[in-house]
Amino acid sequence: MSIGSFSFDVTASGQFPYIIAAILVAFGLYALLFKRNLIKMVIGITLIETGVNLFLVMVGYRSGGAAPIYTYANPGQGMVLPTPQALTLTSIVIGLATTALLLSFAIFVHRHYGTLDVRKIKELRG
Amino acid sequence: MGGISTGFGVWNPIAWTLLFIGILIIGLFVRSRGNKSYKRGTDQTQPFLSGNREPENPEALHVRGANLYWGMVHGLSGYYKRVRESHTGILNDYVAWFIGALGLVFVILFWIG
Amino acid sequence: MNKVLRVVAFLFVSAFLILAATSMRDFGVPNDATMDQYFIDNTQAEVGANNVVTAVVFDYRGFDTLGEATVLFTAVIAVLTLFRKRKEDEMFEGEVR
Amino acid sequence: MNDRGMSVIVRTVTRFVYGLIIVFGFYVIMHGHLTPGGGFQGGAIVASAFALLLVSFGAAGIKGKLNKKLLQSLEEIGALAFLGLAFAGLGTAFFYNLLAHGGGFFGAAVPAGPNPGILNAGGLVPLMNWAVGLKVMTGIASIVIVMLIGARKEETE
Amino acid sequence: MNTLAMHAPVLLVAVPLLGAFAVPLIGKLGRGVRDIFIGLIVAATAALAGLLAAHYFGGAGVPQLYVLGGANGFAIPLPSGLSVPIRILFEVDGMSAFMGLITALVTLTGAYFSFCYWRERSGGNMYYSLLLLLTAGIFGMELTGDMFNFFVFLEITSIAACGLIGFRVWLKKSQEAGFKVMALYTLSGLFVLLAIALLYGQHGALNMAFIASQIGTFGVSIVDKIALGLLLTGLAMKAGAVPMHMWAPDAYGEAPAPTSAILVANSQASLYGLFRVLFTIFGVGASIATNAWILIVLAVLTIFVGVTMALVQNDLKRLIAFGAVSQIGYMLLGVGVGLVRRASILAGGGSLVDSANALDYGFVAMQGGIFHMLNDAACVGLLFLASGAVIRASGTRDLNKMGGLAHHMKWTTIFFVIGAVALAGVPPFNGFASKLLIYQSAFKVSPFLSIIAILSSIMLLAVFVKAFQGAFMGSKTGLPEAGEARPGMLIPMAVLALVVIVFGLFPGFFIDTIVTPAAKALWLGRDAYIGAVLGGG
Repeated sequence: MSIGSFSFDVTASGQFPYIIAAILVAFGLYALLFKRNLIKMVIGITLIETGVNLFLVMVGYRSGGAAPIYTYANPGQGMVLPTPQALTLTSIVIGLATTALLLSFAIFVHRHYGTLDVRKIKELRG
Repeated sequence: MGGISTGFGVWNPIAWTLLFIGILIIGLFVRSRGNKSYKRGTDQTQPFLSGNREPENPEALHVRGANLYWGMVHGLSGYYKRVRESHTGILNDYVAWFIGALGLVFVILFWIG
Repeated sequence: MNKVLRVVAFLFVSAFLILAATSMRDFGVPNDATMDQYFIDNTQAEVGANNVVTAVVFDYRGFDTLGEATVLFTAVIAVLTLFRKRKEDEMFEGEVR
Repeated sequence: MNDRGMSVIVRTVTRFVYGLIIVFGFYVIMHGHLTPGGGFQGGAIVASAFALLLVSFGAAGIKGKLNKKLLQSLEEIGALAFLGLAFAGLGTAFFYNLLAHGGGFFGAAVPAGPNPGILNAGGLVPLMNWAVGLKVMTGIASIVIVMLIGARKEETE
Repeated sequence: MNTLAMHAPVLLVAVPLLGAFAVPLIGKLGRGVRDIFIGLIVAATAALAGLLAAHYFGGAGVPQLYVLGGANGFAIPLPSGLSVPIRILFEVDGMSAFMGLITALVTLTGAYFSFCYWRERSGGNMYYSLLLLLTAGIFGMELTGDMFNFFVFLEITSIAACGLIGFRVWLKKSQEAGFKVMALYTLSGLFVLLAIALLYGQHGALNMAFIASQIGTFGVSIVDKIALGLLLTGLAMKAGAVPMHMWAPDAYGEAPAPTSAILVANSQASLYGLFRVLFTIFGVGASIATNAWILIVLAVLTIFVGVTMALVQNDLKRLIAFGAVSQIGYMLLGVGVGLVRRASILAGGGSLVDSANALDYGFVAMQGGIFHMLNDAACVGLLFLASGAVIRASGTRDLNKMGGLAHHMKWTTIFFVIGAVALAGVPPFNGFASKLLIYQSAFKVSPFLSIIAILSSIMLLAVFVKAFQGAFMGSKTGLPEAGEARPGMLIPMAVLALVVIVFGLFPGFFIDTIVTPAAKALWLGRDAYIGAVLGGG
């Protein structure tokens, strides 16, 4: 089955999954551009991050492949590419780190300014 | 060893410095030949503030840094108004500039070549 | 930047992201899997681990993992820095609030 | 949720569960080179157990149970251990897996193809799993504790 | 090729990491022990950078590889019968070694300055740990030959930089700057990661040389182009190019003075990444000229807006920060002009080697831009250190509240003047040497560029006259309690001032020894860079 020219067949061809990731990234950009709350902007950043990680792990999919772990693999079955999974693990941990730092910065900004509204946090301008 | 030759000329700091020192020496020599007739401590060596007396508080004479170039900033006020307004401390605007530049780069890369 | 330009930029960037997604190769058929096939084939012989992903993470791309651990360490240090106890008398050198 | 933590049900269930979570996290770390998982994942699981303690007993309830200074020192030790394991192979190259197929410690040869897996294999990989696991569990735990206490101060101020 | 020089690239990253991991434990032994330890670590790092540079610039000039975890030795990045490097490679060419020198210089002076600057502060262990982590990240960005590894080090620098920016938690502005800069850094890092994912999806590898050869073989596809746009914008943003520069003054201005200089080195490292992407990975194909003109437009905007904004600042560090932003534009201008000329030579079928030997204006422009990186690091570092001393002595950052400091701190005044005059490009200091190369060769592309550059340079001098007038001139009674900076703070400044003067008096020597190999590595080193990994070439 297909919408427009994009086929739904997840096991085989088509770019539909990539488009999902791109749309996730676009949602994150929307939150960063139009939301006025610091926490919502952090959520937007995490959305972009999720989209990128999703894209990264989807790039490594090989149709009909199993997880690249020989302990559970059944003989003769192909395996998906292991590198993108490693990269995704790395970028997930990096995302955790950045989110933690951003949120603690948000705590301190709120402690100093008494608000989380971006439009009121503009001491540094000009 | 000191100099560099651009494709257009030569820049040699050592020679420049020697020349500078030479001109300095000549200038000091000319100055030393100058008129010695004025006396220290008299009005001849007092600062002349367009006829006003020198204020006791020397702080009053110090031109603060922010007061420099007010004329130039005033002359460029149109430009400065626009540029300083673009530096709103709002994070959304910063992200917007970033995204706008990204879109512009995409457009240039795909339409021009 | 005013709202209209913002919306335009957002739409442009989203459109180009969609363009990138649609002009990717098909889902599930990698262009060039030489490196990953090498990992899958030689992990048990070279590293001796059954989990290829862990072998990649800790052996073939171990330096990335060091950097990743460093990122986590950095974040921990930074957060502890922000929430540290500090002396009361260290307000000096023009640190106007 | 107040400083005393959450309701008695949650606290009782936590008492039962958090040990099991920690044991499972250690299992994931230990079998990182055989089964899905590894140092990061297992460390995150153990840290989640600490976080569970934190939310159910509150910041005051865990006073004395989780020592922040000890956690930070353990994290630095884990990071140093990881770096040291990376330095260990410097005779050949940085990050050279010098224990793999050494025959001895973690050096057993594994048969090719799908197999149940040998725990005593993988060279430096299991050791790095342990180092990273220690580092991640303590790091995330200290982040959570510090941020919770800071946010609590935020509320009281 | 002795062992230490062989291991130098990875040790440059590993030694600061070791220091950073160990500092919180060693700090428990007391401040003196910790400072000695950090001094040793930083000195060892600088020595390694010098060794690497000496080994490269003294050697044949071929890119030097380091295979991380390579079981089969260093020289063989590829397993037998395979065309893809499977492990992470460090690849050191002239540009990397040059950037390593810059980072080592700035880090050395910044760290030793901090020993006195941060004496009675809390959280010293964390401060030095973050500083060493930032250093390690910058070195990793400059030395790695692997895309994803580059991203990881980019994130390390981002987080460490933001931890340092928000270090003075009692300042509301520093927290605000920390949040903004962290958000923008994370965004740029995510764009870079997305670009890496696109490139991996297209080419199935992460090694820069392999991706470059693939693009050279199959041409630039649509996905590659989008990846190029993402990389270009993200890295230009992290380098602080207008119009993505708004974070830079906040960051440089709010960070502690010694680390502001290291943040400038961080921006230069992402600038290096930008050049690597534009010259090596996307160094062939139809779109080089377009990339080059994008660079030049960014450069002109950066130069002009940076200087004009610096003119109206009343905060000393913010003023210097805008000056530093404008200097990034000069590097972009020089290298952009070089890229334009390189594109035309490639299109005309000319020989890059001959043009480099014949001092073609494009090559001269790249020499100027790359030499200006070093000069900018030295001058801006000197200015930031001097501003830290001034702020510490005067107790304020507002130029309207300062005054008369020249009576109290003579040496700091001299160092500040040297840095300011050199950065503004007044002969015979080093800024003039590099800017002269940029002016003359940019004139060949368009006189407009040279005029903008020269005008902005003059305005920069005016900016520093304002800073000097505000801070140092005036009567003695302005700030009577201010005293001269401690010797521990004066000596790093003196080192940087010495570097400025020496580079200004003997520019030819340094251009011949270190700048020309670095420029050649970008100008014609693409094939060597690829061939060192994939063989042939």
